[in-house]
Amino acid sequence: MGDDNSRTLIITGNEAAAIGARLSRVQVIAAYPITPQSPVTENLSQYVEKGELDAQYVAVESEHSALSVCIGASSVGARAFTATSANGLAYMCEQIHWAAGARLPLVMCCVNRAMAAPWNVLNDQQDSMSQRDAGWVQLFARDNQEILDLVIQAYKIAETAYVPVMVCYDGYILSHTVMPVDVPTQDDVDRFLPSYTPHTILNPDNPRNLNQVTLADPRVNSSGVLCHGYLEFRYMLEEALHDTMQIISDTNREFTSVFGRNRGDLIWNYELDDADVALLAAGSIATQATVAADELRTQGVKAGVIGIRSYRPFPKEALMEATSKTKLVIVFDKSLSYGNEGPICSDLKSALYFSEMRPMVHGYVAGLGGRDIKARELVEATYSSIEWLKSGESIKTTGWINCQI
Amino acid sequence: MGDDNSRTLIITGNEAAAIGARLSRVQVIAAYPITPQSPVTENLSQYVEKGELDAQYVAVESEHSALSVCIGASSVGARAFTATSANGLAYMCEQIHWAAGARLPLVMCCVNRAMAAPWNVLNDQQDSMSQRDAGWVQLFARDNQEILDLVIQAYKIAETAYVPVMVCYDGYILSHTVMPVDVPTQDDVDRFLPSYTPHTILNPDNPRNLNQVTLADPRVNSSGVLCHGYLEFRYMLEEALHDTMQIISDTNREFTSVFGRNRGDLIWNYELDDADVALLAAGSIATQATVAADELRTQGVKAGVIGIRSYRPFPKEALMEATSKTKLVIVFDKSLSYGNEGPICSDLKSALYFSEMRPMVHGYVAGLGGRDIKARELVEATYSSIEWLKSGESIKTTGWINCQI
Amino acid sequence: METNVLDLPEKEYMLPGNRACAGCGLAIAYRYILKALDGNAIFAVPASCLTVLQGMYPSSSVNIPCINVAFPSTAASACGVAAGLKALGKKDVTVVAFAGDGGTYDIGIQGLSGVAERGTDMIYVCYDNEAYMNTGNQRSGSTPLGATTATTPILNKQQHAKDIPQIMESHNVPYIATACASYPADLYDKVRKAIDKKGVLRYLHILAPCPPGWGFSTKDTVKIGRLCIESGMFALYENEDRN
Amino acid sequence: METNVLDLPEKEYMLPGNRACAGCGLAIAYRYILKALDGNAIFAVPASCLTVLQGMYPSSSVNIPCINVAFPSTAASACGVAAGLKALGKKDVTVVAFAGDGGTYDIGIQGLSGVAERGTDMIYVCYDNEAYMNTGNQRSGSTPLGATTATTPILNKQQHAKDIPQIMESHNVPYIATACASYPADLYDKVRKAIDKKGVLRYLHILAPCPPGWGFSTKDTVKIGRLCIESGMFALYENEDRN
Amino acid sequence: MNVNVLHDSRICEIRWHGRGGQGAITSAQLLADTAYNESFLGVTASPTFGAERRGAPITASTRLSLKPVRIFSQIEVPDIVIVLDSTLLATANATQGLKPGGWLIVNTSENPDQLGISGDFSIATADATFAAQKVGLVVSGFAMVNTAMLGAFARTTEMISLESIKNTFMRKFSAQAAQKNYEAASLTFELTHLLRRGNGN
Amino acid sequence: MNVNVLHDSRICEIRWHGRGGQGAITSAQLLADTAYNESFLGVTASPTFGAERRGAPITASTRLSLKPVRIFSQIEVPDIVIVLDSTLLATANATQGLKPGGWLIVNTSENPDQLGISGDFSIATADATFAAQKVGLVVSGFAMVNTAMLGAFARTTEMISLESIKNTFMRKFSAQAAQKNYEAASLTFELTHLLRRGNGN
Amino acid sequence: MGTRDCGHISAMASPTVGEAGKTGEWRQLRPVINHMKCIPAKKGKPACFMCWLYCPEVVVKRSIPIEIDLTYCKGCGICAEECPAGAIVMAPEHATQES
Amino acid sequence: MGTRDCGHISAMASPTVGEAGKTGEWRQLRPVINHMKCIPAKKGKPACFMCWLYCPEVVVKRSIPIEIDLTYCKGCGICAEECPAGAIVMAPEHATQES
Ligand SMILES: Cc1ncc(C[n+]2csc(CCOP(=O)(O)OP(=O)(O)O)c2C)c(N)n1
Ligand SMILES: Cc1ncc(C[n+]2csc(CCOP(=O)(O)OP(=O)(O)O)c2C)c(N)n1
Ligand code: SF4
Ligand code: SF4
Ligand code: SF4
Ligand code: SF4
Ligand code: SF4
Ligand code: SF4
Ligand SMILES: [Mg+2]
Ligand SMILES: [Mg+2]
Repeated sequence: MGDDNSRTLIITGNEAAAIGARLSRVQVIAAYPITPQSPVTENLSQYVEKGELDAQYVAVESEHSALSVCIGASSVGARAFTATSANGLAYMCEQIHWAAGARLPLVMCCVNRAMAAPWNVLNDQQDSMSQRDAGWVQLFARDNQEILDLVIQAYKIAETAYVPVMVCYDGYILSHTVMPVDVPTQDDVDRFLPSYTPHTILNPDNPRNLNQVTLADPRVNSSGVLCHGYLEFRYMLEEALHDTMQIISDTNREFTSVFGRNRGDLIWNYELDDADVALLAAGSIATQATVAADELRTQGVKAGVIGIRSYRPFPKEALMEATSKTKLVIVFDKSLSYGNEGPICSDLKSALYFSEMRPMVHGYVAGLGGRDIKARELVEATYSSIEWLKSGESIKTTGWINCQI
Repeated sequence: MGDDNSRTLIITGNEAAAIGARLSRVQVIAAYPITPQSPVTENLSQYVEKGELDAQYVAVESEHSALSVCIGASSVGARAFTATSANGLAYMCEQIHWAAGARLPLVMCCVNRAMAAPWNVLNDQQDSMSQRDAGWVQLFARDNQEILDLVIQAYKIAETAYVPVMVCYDGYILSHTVMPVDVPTQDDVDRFLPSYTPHTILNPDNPRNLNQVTLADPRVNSSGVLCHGYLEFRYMLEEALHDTMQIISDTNREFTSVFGRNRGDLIWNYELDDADVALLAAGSIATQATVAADELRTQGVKAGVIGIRSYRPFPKEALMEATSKTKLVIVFDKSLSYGNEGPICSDLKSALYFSEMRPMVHGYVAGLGGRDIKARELVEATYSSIEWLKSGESIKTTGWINCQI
Repeated sequence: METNVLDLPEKEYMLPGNRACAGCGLAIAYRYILKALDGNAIFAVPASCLTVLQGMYPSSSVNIPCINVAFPSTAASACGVAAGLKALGKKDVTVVAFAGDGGTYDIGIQGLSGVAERGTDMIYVCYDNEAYMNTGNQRSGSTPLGATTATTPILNKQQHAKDIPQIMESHNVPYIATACASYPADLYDKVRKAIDKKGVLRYLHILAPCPPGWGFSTKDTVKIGRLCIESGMFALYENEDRN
Repeated sequence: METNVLDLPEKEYMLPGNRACAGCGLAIAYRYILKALDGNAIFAVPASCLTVLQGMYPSSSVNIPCINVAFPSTAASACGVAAGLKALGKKDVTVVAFAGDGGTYDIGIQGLSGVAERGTDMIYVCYDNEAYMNTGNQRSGSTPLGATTATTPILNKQQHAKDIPQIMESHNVPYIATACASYPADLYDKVRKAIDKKGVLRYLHILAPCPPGWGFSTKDTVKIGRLCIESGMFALYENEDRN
Repeated sequence: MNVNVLHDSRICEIRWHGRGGQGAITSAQLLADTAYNESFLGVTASPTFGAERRGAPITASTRLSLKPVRIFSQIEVPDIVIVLDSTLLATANATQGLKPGGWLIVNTSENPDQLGISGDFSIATADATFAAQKVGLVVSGFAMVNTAMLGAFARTTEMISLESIKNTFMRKFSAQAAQKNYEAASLTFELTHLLRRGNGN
Repeated sequence: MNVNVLHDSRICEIRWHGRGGQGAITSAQLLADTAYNESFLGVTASPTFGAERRGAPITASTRLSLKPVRIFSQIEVPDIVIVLDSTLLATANATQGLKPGGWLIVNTSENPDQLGISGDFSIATADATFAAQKVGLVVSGFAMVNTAMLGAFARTTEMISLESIKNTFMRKFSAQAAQKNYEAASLTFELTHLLRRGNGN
Repeated sequence: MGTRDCGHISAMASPTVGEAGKTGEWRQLRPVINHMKCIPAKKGKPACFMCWLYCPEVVVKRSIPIEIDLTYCKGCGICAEECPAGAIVMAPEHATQES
Repeated sequence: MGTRDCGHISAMASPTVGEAGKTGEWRQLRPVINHMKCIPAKKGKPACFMCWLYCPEVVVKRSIPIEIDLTYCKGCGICAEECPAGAIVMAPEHATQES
């Protein structure tokens, strides 16, 4: 596979992710197979063995180790990549927190899959959603083009803010579905993405001890400078996450200027300008929602779509703005914070709590464990929510799409 | 240690937890040491070795295995217990999801500690908060008495709803602080807590295969009955979590009748009836907030406290009711969903989104990594929020208590 | 003396019409292990080809009680079953952990090492098809030097396989036996012996040739296994009564 | 020939005024390991007494680059360091994973077994104080039969310790050596040898007597270590040049 | 041809039936690739999850549209059903949901009317097995018919040309394999028998 | 005695200074236990985190109140500071924050005025080391003074009685150990010298 | 009438023959027994049964004569391969296949 | 003036003597050298240095005469115990202690 011209390939999401990593010139790859992520690692090992990618491929013995290898590699200044799904992501959990706290600009693809038990290898987003607190940027791809683009952008974002970035995409629905993807040239990518400069390098010439025990209170160093306590580090992590909102926008602008493609910023909109009803979701279901919106419009309902590209940082202001003219926002969550509600729905309501034109918000859980979601079902759900809105009842509990219980 | 009379002991939170487990006649204990949880496991191993507790104590080689052992034991009908903190909890993450999906009524104590990196063994609640989505009931103890009570109640709740329960309490602040705890008699506990009846037992006489791969769609069994798809199991898990709201109330009522102690239900209140301002938090900081409320009242501010006892299920209605007369709710989170806001604050705003008398809500992050929190700081934070309320500005970003950056 | 084919019990616990590939070596081995246990066992099975063989809810292709467990948790989950049974005073059931090579050599070795140290009363069976077959033939710690897999596609595997039975020996596991799907009676006898050695950990390692993974015709499964033994690629042995 | 005490290098990389207990065996051992590495190493250290010895932010008690890593991740994190250095073309630095017995025998064995299989170019050092000391002396896989610990308080430990050096031997690790804090020159020489055997995994196992954990007077650390060797409780050996 | 539309974006939905090992997924993808190069801007192809054991029935799908495809759900009402192995006609309920006026394309040596399949759709048959065997596309004794069936698709729907199929093969396979596969597809093209029924055009 | 109140709940806050291995945490807890049985309904005691290596300076705290204690934060302005090892007076800044009118209780053979400590607080001294040695509370050559200092606390504050201390020891220790520890405490009680200063009562 | 009727709260499966369907349909080659060559049939007493021993699908009956349940036999061909008497041959399942 | 001045975004520590403070204060027994008995001092040339070799605190200087940095010496007593010449004794640090 030469890389001389930008060209459109008909490829799966997993191939798009692997190509994205290759074009980003990742230097260390550590991954462990799991359905539906496995083809990512297979593709990458192939690139490395073929000599198409000059990287260390470490075939680790678990996902915990996969992320650990990336942590070690990034700490000495190498650009590191991993990918996983579901139980693999959960098995990494300790290291997910670690990577963020250590401020390492790793990129990981999470090929979204349902969490066990029971076993189910199909798509939902419970896996990455359940890791949303840890201090990673979480980006969701709506199609395979966006997977490739986001992997490349992720390194830029990560290495600017020194926070790890998770690129999430729907298992099977995107990971195993081929569709046209414009693959940029290596030259263009190199132009867009400079090489990685770590904030601290482990280096015998200037010995540093990283991630040491940090006390409750700030402490003076040997030169008399007052250094952070644990809380201040955490404040800085939050500050960095907050800053990534701007960085994500800037990165997208730069990406557009180099590659001529603008797929939206923290969020993307479809037919939203005059919409009374906004369908809001992350990932491939948001793409499907555009079809539902089209259908609703032919039926006289002014519907639009808001797609979440950045779930963390959660784009509160952008969402406030985007929903300011809508009467009703319908949120489709492919996951659930059990004992509460869908995480996107919950975060949205929290974000809009002080909004002047507070739209009604109704959440649905959809597609858990690969349950197929039809555009028509999104249309039906919209009507049902509109009914509720008309009924004047104030509270409506989470709806479930196509639950056959 | 005989167990003949209820008596008050001056004990640490860890001892209270261990005694709670012993009184609950746990049958299998598997735990792995981690600061500040270690004394729980040490106490329990001692009870077992002394013959005070007839249980299998399994000294596992990791937390993942600790929860795995509990999962195995519970699946054959034994009452199982574990405890951990911070990185240990994160290392269990896969099995946290598993236990909930398998509907196993385990009880785990999470002795709340800050997540690494950097290392810090002190208290905050990032560990359990970051596992809030997985389908466990999460109860927070405000003092050592409540730790003991909640462990016993947890088994009742768990075994009624067939969901696992996590009893969370603040590391060091409670785990290592002695205070008076009324220790009930074994007889009373036996009266309150019947032995465990599993929903399915692994048994050669009636071979069943548990947690198998479950498909996206419902499927007919060999007798022609349509059985759940993955989504329906998840719906039932959510239903069960929802039902635990009632079960927690009922359990508390029963507990009160047996032990004569009523420490509140899903939430507890302090001086709330006429309060304009409610301070809301979970765990020991909520106890401290009562002192702040007293102080505020002496200064003419009608303040009260809402303590979260059940964080999952999140008691939306109870909170709507409790905040219905307050003008301002100030939330103190000891954790953060990085890139968004404090989880309790966020969940609260979402819950009150449709509330008629929507109070203003302001969130603070406090106490990360053991940063000491004074009642006076809670008072100051309250004044600062009141200022904001008066200023008429609509949005205020999360405040940080005693950040010295 | 090896049990004669005519004396092997009739009763089957593995059911026809399951999801294993045609010619699956694991299926042959599993069939005889189940015969040897004669229903009086509880299994813990992690993600693997066996998960698939055993079928999808609400139907199971095996007539034994089984708990499917998380991939890294086989030994510990089975240990929990054993502890639970002990706590409940149920003494006669054999607990069997049953994992693939990936679930044993790699992501499962920590738990296995743990039960080996604690001396948990159970049988741990590793069926070895020398790669992660369930996820599509990626390299595992058991994949032999030079083998082509989905993650060693061109240069082939650069390292030797771990020798897990030997590693178990270093753990002083009191009964270790290797077996192969091509020798069902030998396998049957070793399982019977393992059942009898109650109270300690017993480790069984079973070579399970895999037609799609290894790239041979389905008809040759038994022959390939036999060649592995006869050529010395894989050794059948027992290691017992260590301290 | 063992390096003479007069020839041991002067330069110290461990700094005085650190947080180790008085009389800490680990401290003695660490001091000589650092001398042998002479600053040209990158360490990965999990939660353990060494974490404490090395101090708290913003100050460090050692003059070497070190990354503190999650407790179960020592070997893999170090492997990442090695992979990163290789990717960046930095060839002369020695990567050292350095964990306690708990972080090696128990929660760290999976990662260790992984690097052993992959043959990662690094030195893995396990310092063995025979329990989880940092968390208060709970039993580990290294705690010997009969030892009293915080989690085996009355009946004492019922199982034998794992033999990790032997387990490493079963992994065909090309260089394995055992050492003891009471024999600094021997330890120094073994580290030097390990440094020279670049390109493969080298495993060093160091007995590190611990006064508070084992319950002996701080002055007796060296003596206790010596008695362990002289009595045959612990054997000093090297195992090298295996295939 | 027929398309299934939610409204303005006409999408042609194709369901493939085959057996594990027959390459249905590959064909579904090759069709998408070929169509893209025939200026179908919107193409997708995906497998349907199931136990993909050799010999076990599986399905795959391809969507073709002049605009980008924004639908990822499973195909309920296919415009076209392609059956690689005629035994699946009976056992896999291959014609389920097939749109009135749609096409059923079957690899068989029989003529469409010999199949005895009733329904409001047209039928095409082609002996791809013969074609594959003829050009030597045989793996361990079994004819690999999946690529050949692209010829039948081309002939039946006229949505793609043999030329495009050839180009796709040349991009994806070695020169020699491309040639063989092209020969099989083009022979199958020739061997295709069409039986128009219902409102199929 | 003096108490630090936020308002209605009077809390007596006590900070202990000792060295790792001296048992300051145990004493802090024993004091809480004893006070509870003297009808202080609110008692807490906790260690302060730090490297608790033998010999390293550590602190612990006890809170005593007639109502349940609802404050868990670190003590900033102690009513009473108890120092188990007089070397800590200089190095550990033991009197930091000590409330005007509060008490500093030190294990030393010197009299309060010999310590040369100025400040708006009273000072009590007691030779607990002597007492502990006298009754044989010696572990590997070092006197265990922590329990003995409870006697000095009792004598100084009169908040707890020697009798209650004895009861606590009997609940917590073997009969023999209880007796020994009680003897040390009661001897220390006798040996306590008080120097009242500031507004201490 | 929904799935709740199954009464399960967690995935709890029961033993079922043909969980994967009639796996005989997967077959491309069918075992055909020549009872004239089969040892136990010839001897008229239990013997050999290598086909029974090695069948991964549990579809051979250890009877005289032996029987194969073609509903589930996946046609792997092991029985034919391992038969010491050559009493089983694998025949193409469908006319369209080469043998 | 807050902690941001340290310029760190993650916990990154630098080598510092006395990270745990003046650990000499932990001491209960103090090593006292009798240079008259000390081998290198007596021989007037480098020798022995067992005290240097075994000191866990890196506070003994391999010089003639040897020196101990009491600011950090924790008083473990290993040097005294291992000294082949009995040249070091451990003396109580504080008058109140038994020896
Ligand atoms: C934590 C985790 N990581 C990865 C997986 C994905 N996974 C499931 S089965 C499997 C391979 C199993 O290999 P092996 O144990 O050798 O059994 P086989 O499939 O070869 O029979 C993998 C990697 C998982 N389920 N959980
Ligand atoms: C996942 C996880 N579990 C538990 C711990 C708690 N922990 C920290 S250090 C330690 C003990 C270390 O023992 P060992 O490796 O033997 O080193 P030692 O402290 O004895 O020197 C434990 C259990 C942790 N940090 N992370
Ligand atoms: S892949 Fe191999 S081991 Fe797995 S079911 Fe198929 S034949 Fe058996
Ligand atoms: S506990 Fe033992 S190993 Fe740890 S620092 Fe102290 S002496 Fe050293
Ligand atoms: S193996 Fe052949 S000879 Fe033996 S019983 Fe079977 S068919 Fe008959
Ligand atoms: S072909 Fe295979 S499945 Fe069929 S009977 Fe023979 S051995 Fe059994
Ligand atoms: S060990 Fe003793 S004799 Fe040797 S150098 Fe030290 S003090 Fe002198
Ligand atoms: S007493 Fe211990 S720390 Fe001090 S010099 Fe001697 S060996 Fe070193
Ligand atoms: Mg395998
Ligand atoms: Mg240890």
